[in-house]
Amino acid sequence: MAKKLESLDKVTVKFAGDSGDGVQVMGDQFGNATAVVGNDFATLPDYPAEIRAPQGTTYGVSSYQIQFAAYDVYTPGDIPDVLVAFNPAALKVNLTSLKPGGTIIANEDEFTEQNLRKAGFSSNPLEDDSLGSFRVYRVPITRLTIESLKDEPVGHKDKERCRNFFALGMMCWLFSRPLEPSIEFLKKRFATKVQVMEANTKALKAGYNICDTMEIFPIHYQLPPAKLEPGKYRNVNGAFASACGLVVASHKSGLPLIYSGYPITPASETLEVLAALKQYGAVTIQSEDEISAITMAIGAAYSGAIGVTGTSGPGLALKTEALNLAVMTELPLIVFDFQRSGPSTGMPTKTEQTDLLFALFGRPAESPVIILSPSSPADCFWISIEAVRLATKYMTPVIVLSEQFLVHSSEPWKLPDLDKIPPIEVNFRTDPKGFYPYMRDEKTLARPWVKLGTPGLEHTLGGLEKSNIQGTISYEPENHDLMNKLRAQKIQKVAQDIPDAQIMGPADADVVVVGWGGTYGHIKAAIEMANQDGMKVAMVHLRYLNPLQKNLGDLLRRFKKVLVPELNLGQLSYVLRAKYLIDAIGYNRITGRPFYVSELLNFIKDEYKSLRMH
Amino acid sequence: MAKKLESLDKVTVKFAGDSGDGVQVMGDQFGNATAVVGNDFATLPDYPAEIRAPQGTTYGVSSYQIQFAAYDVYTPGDIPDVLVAFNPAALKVNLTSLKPGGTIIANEDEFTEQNLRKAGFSSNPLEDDSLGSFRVYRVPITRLTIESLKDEPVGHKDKERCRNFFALGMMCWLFSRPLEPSIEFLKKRFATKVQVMEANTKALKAGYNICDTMEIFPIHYQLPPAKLEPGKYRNVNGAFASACGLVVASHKSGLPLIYSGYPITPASETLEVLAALKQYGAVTIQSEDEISAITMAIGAAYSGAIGVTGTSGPGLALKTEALNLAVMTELPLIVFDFQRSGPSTGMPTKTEQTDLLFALFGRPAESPVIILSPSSPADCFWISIEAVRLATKYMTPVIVLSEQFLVHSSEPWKLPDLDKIPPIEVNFRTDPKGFYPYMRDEKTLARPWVKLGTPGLEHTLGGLEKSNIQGTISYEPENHDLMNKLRAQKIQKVAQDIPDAQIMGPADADVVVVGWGGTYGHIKAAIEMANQDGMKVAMVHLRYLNPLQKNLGDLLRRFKKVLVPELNLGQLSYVLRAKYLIDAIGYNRITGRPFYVSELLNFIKDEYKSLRMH
Amino acid sequence: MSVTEQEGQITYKWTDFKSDQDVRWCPGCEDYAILKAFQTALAELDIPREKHVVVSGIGCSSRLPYYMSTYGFHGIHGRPIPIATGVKVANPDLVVWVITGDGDCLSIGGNHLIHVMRRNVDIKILLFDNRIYGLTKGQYSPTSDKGMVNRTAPMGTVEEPVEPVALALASGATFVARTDAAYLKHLIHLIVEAHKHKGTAFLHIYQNCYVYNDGVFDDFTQRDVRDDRNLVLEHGKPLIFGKNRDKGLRFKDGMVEIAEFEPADPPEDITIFDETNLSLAFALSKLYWPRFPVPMGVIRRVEQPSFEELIYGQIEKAKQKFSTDLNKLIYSGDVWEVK
Amino acid sequence: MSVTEQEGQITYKWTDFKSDQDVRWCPGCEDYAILKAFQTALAELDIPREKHVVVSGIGCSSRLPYYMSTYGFHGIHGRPIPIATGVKVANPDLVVWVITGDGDCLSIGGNHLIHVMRRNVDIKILLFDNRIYGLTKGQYSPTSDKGMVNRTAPMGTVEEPVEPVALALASGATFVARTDAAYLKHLIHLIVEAHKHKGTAFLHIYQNCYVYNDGVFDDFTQRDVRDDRNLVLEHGKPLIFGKNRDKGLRFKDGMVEIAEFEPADPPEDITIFDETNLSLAFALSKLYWPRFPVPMGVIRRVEQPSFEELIYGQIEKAKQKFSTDLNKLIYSGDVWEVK
Ligand SMILES: Cc1ncc(C[n+]2csc(CCOP(=O)(O)OP(=O)(O)O)c2C)c(N)n1
Ligand SMILES: Cc1ncc(C[n+]2csc(CCOP(=O)(O)OP(=O)(O)O)c2C)c(N)n1
Ligand code: SF4
Ligand code: SF4
Ligand SMILES: [Mg+2]
Ligand SMILES: [Mg+2]
Repeated sequence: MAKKLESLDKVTVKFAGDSGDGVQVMGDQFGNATAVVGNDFATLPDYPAEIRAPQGTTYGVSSYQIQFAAYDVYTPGDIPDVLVAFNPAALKVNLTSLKPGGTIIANEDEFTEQNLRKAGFSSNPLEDDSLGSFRVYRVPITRLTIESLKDEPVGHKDKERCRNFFALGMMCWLFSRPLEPSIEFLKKRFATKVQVMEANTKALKAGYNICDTMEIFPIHYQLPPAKLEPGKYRNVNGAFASACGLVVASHKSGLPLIYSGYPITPASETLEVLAALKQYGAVTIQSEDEISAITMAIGAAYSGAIGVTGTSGPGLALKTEALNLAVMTELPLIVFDFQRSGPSTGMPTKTEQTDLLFALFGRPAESPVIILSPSSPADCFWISIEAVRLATKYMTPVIVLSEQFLVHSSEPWKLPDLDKIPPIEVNFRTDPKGFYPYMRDEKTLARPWVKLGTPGLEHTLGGLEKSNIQGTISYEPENHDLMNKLRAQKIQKVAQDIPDAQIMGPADADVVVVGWGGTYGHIKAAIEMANQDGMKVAMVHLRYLNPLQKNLGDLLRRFKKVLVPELNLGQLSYVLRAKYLIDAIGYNRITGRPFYVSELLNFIKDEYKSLRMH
Repeated sequence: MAKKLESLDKVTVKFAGDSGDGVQVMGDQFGNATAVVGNDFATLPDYPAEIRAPQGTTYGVSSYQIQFAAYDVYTPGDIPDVLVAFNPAALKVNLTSLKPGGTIIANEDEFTEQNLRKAGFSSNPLEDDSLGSFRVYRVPITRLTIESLKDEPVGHKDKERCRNFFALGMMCWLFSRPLEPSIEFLKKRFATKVQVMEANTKALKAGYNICDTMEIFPIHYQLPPAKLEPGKYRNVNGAFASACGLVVASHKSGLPLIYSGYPITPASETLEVLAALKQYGAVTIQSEDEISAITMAIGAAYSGAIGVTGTSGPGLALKTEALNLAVMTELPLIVFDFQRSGPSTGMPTKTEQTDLLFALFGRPAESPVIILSPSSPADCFWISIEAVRLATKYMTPVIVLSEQFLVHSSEPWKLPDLDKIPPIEVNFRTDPKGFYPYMRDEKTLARPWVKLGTPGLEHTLGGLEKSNIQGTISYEPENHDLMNKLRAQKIQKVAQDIPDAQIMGPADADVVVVGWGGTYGHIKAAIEMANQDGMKVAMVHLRYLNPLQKNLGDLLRRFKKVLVPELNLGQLSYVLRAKYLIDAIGYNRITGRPFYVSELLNFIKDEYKSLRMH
Repeated sequence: MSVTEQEGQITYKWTDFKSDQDVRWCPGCEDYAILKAFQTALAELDIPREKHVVVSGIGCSSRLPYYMSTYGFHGIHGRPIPIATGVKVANPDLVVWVITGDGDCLSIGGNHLIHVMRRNVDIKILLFDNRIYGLTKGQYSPTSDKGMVNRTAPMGTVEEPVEPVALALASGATFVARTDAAYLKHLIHLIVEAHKHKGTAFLHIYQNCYVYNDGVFDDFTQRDVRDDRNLVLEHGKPLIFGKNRDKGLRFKDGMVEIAEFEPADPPEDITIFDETNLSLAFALSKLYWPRFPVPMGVIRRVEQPSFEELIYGQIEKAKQKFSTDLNKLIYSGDVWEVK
Repeated sequence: MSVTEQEGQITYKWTDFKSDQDVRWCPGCEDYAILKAFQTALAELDIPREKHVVVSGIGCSSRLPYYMSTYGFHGIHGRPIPIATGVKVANPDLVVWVITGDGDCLSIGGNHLIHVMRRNVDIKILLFDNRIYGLTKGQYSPTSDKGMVNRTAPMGTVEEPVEPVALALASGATFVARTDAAYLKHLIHLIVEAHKHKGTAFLHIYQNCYVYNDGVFDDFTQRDVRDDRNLVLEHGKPLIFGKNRDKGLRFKDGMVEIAEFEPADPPEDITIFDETNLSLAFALSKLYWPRFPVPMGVIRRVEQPSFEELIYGQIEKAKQKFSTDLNKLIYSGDVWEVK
């Protein structure tokens, strides 16, 4: 029976179930299939806070959201058009954030009385009228999976576990995605467990075929390929991209890479990725705490290596004192802050952007550092490289403000030609003649870097104030004033070395939206929609947060209104106000999840309207 | 022979010598004698950075500066009119900061070839022409002291050690101060060493008498008493005043006081003062580090006591993470930051005001706290009490930003009537009915405080985000947004509970100078001089730094120019700019020493002039 | 809650120490067993519920306070010991417990362990040692075996594990004991003993992490082997072990050897266990399976004044010696009058 | 500087390790003696000056790097050990020294001591133990005697001191030694021995603070009594001491007793010292004057691979096992092409 095939241009799908349901693998594979048909996409996995919550509970729900389209996609989507719910709990937690009129595909086998109770339903939503506004497809996924595998030589449990691939097959049919990438994946994943591999493959195909044969869905969809730049692509999340960038920077600079970290969510991933890249010479140390992590990195930097440490809020708090040591000794040091919900332990698995002012001012005394922030998962790669370039050139700590959202979220990444990435030039001082540890490069104000072991350049660094040039301990009043000012100027000089801020959007816009970090995609999507709606709204997104780009003030003053949406209570706003005396207007929400594009659009609309009214 | 007696109205005197010369005792005693004649005064001891530097070296010089006058005195004086130099090194380090035409009294016995060399003089300044512009009195202080004690039954070394009291006697003669307070002091100090006491007393009198008899000074001075408010006074420094305020707050609130600290200059003093006040029930703990210090204080606060910790820059850095725990658990906690020169170890014995932005923003995530700052040594007492009042009323951490300068500097303190200090009312929750740990007081938004051990109120606090009211762990997006906003609002509410900001100076001024912390005296002196010079300049000094006083924005907007002198690179300026979009103009110097009144006056003059020119 | 007051006595059941929060550890986690043992021990202690304060750090184990109906404080990673110290010093009437993990207590928090031991603050520390970081999903901890493969050491850890008992002993511990979470009765007994001790009590509990380190203690704690592979310590008794009590330990010149003998007839030179013998305790702490049986029970117990006792003792002394008049405080310097 | 190159050999004098900075400790401070010993030992080692890196924390003692002509790093309070670890791991060719004080190493920095021991990073730690905080002017330290009156404990400290050697041993130290700053030759010898050891070496040095804790070690280090009150350890030799070598120690069941005997005729059961015997080392570390003589010399020495050796070993192995082509790294996921 031939099914109706419709064209769509953009869909958000969410897979949700118990941690044991395998939704993360399913999501990844759906992403791969999506890539192959040439749609653009972005994904957002969401893990439960508990390690392994009891089965069927709402707090044990794991999910994977993906938005894909026939054109550029900037975010994993606000709320799903299609929800695949493996159990009642998965339905429960997602019901309030599902598109009105959206589609629900529910594994009805799991809607048992016990599971319904665990999820807090008093009656079966698949049977009462409560889902009235949605298109609901009840599918006995578990039973169908087992049925389809009745001849396979694997146990019942193993058969049951194939239900995610069965569901994946269904979704591939529904959105016209090929099965091959997933079949390939299964071959690799279960190379040594052939029977499991075959069972999963069979389930996958069965899921696909059953839709083709049976009346499960009256319709299926097809999305034309997006017009992506030609090239090779892979799906990448921020954790991997950050680590990769560091390894590449290490090779581009010829410097050893020493990354020391203490596990903390969501920073651990980057440490773990790097720990598995030993073949590239990356040294990772799991230290006893965050203080030792950063001081080890400082020792490495003094030695002449790239010293890196990564952490999240509570851990960054502990690095505060040592960061000042790096400021005082003017050593290159990279500190990753994978921001998460706080203060204190807060909501450790959730995202927010609340550490900007902490990165700027979170150290006693006057202690300027460079601050960078990636805009997307793939940008994490580039920011890592830029961090190493600036740290070593200016002999200063660099804080990279990443986010929980960027760590886990993924997007297609056009793979760069590594040979085209310029080398990072590091000129260690080797000549003893006229050497002083605090003599400064005229252009950068950087002091010389010495690889320990170099004869004739023996010197002692430390946290006490040093005389400029000579670098001996100094309590001289004017020297301290000078050094404070030099340290500040040095960081300001970086503004000469980075590209100017760019306006995206209409040149004649009255309103500009300024953002930073992982909200890039959300703001960009909102801006595009606003302009499609007839508003003239421009956008400036900052990857350099300290120093700010040198043209930024002038650029922002051109607009009648400066809007600053942030996942905090107004931190970039505060900075822009103080620096430029611009009455920046914030949109500030801290919910632990990324913005909805729709709420940003509403914000922009409201502010745009009030502007027109004047 | 009768000597010429002249009237003066204001003098700055500095005693300087080796650590072993006893200049600190001498300074203290001169202060006491000054108090007795009714002059107002302020003092500033300055200790060498080294514990016990080799004798005669410039970096081993210890000094004590005192300004006294026939009217109100706000600072220890910019640069001395009179320098008492016990050795060449003391002369050397003070030469560049001595009033032109000023007076030098030098102990010529110490100007030996060896000492001159150690101090870096190539020839004896007392004999060459290099001191031409000063009035130099060469006095063989050591020899005269020993001579005057030739009949005393103490050893030669002990006799030599009396030279500070001999010199004190001379200074008392020179400025017409009585010897009695010092004689009383010696009686107490050497109660068990009668011979030493008598020798010192004799030296003191001899120093006085010799000036009366011999032609040492052609003239002596008298300063009429200042018109101080009637009452009982004592000389007090910030360390003692802070500790005292805490003890009084403990009694006024009926709460136990637990102060835990890890030694660090210049915070150690307050811990040490309190450690010796056990009779008032003060518990002090020297913890293993700053993290344990603050977490012990948090434990004490949870238990139902006043939990206090005190530190300086590097130590505050280490408390960052735990401070957020106190923010999250909404517990009253007092954190003293005795600011010192940084970043990192910096110049640990020197002063600056560089931790304001750190106090405001020095924690990951949105983490608002109350910030107070004392304006003078005696004000430290009142700020301690206010900190306890606000912390317990609003259930929040309070950071007190003190300064190295305030810790050691002293001024006459009009002793308060303790009975008139209002009680600090603390209402522990005792009623289990309807109790929830995060229910909030309508007016203050504070949650209830429970003394542990109270039956029926058992609950668990912690750093994870809590549901408002119930206080159970919550990952609910809207709750987190709400809690962030409630925590911020709670601190803002304090603005309703504190006095409005006051303008000091002419009501019709065009220019206002805004300051905070220990620069109060310097700014006040500069403002008075500016107004005497015909400028119309007003002053606002902030003791409340977060929240700012509610009328502050309106108040500042009245002026054409807002000047903000700070011992940092513009931190309060930054805040005022961001909050009020006021183009605050900073005067920013970080030299490790307090402002000179003269440099502030110049700054005000320049800015005033440029205002008039427009 | 079912509290019966009988002649001034409160009688609790273990369920009276349960809170209304859902317990959220992984199914199969041994933290459940320790929670139950703890609640049972508290019921045995017969101390009013509101007097108990349970302080923890961060980790799976550190979630425990939420599951208790007592006062509780879920602190920050590594700091439950100083928090508990603050609670106890501010109010010595309270009974203060610390719940901590091998990462919490020995990695980031290791220093506080040293210092609380030498202070001897009267708090009771329950270390849940699963030799792994549970909450952060499977990185190695300071007690993980060298060579263990895990998320941050894909080619195996390169660090020697630290022995918590040895560390506590070296730091001056006055009470140290060890057991396994599976030994419910022994665990309850030791919790009660820990409480009886005046001063810091340190209880090292082997705890199986079902998800990230399953079975790590099985070799010596499984029901069928434990008698042969554990050495249960008893003060004043010879160091004898084995299902048939046919093996013993001899210590000399710092060396230890196993003696085998006829069940009824231990040789005389088997070392007699003495709770107050520090060197012996240290030597015992370093015995591991398979070379040696793993010692369980009270490893050290000595009396010493507690920190808060000494602090308040000084305060009392000061009150007797000096005036407690507040005016004396502010008038303590040289005072003059302006009229 | 006077370096003579002879057949590829550099010959230094101790003065070649002096920097041009004025030494600013108090006159009378024993830090001077240790500095001199250190410079002398370095001259003995005959390693190019630029290979030495001296890392310190904060404290009087920690000023030492400024007085050396080698590379130096004056860190922050309590953290010299991880800084040194970073230096060494980044460049294993360097010879890395740590200079630290009793506050720096045992109070704020105690945790790093534990962890460096179990890692066995090839760095050499010189602990200047003056049982006081010198730099901050006289507060008590973790090694201060209980009851000592000082600035933060005007009625005496209430904490038991911690024994650095015991702590290092409990943490897995592979080399531990002790001496007094006044024993110049012994100190130089031990610094050289520390350097020879591959792995973390911990050298506990009693150091007199002339200003705030003068004479605290005099009872057992004064010239006239030291032979009777020190126990100088020698591997493989019996534990004999006394000016007349007429006293010895016997260890059994964790207890120790002093045996007195005729000088020439020690009883057979005097314990033989063995550098590799951990329990014996621990027992020795807890001996104090006046009950016992104070052990001096190498207390423990065992061989074990160092941290950086194992790390780079894994890296080498990975390089052999996996492709080192950078493109393989970024192409490691599922790659597709858009045309
Ligand atoms: C300052 C800080 N660093 C790191 C973390 C992340 N973290 C939370 S728990 C934990 C370790 C948990 O291991 P353990 O203490 O052994 O407890 P378990 O989960 O095994 O019971 C870590 C590293 C944190 N919360 N705070
Ligand atoms: C984070 C931090 N806390 C506290 C201090 C203050 N401080 C400097 S040195 C020191 C202790 C010094 O004692 P020790 O380590 O024994 O060295 P010593 O001076 O006795 O050689 C302290 C507490 C500091 N510099 N940094
Ligand atoms: S991860 Fe391990 S320790 Fe944590 S709850 Fe699960 S089984 Fe227990
Ligand atoms: S204070 Fe003590 S340790 Fe410090 S330099 Fe002086 S004598 Fe030496
Ligand atoms: Mg664990
Ligand atoms: Mg010391």
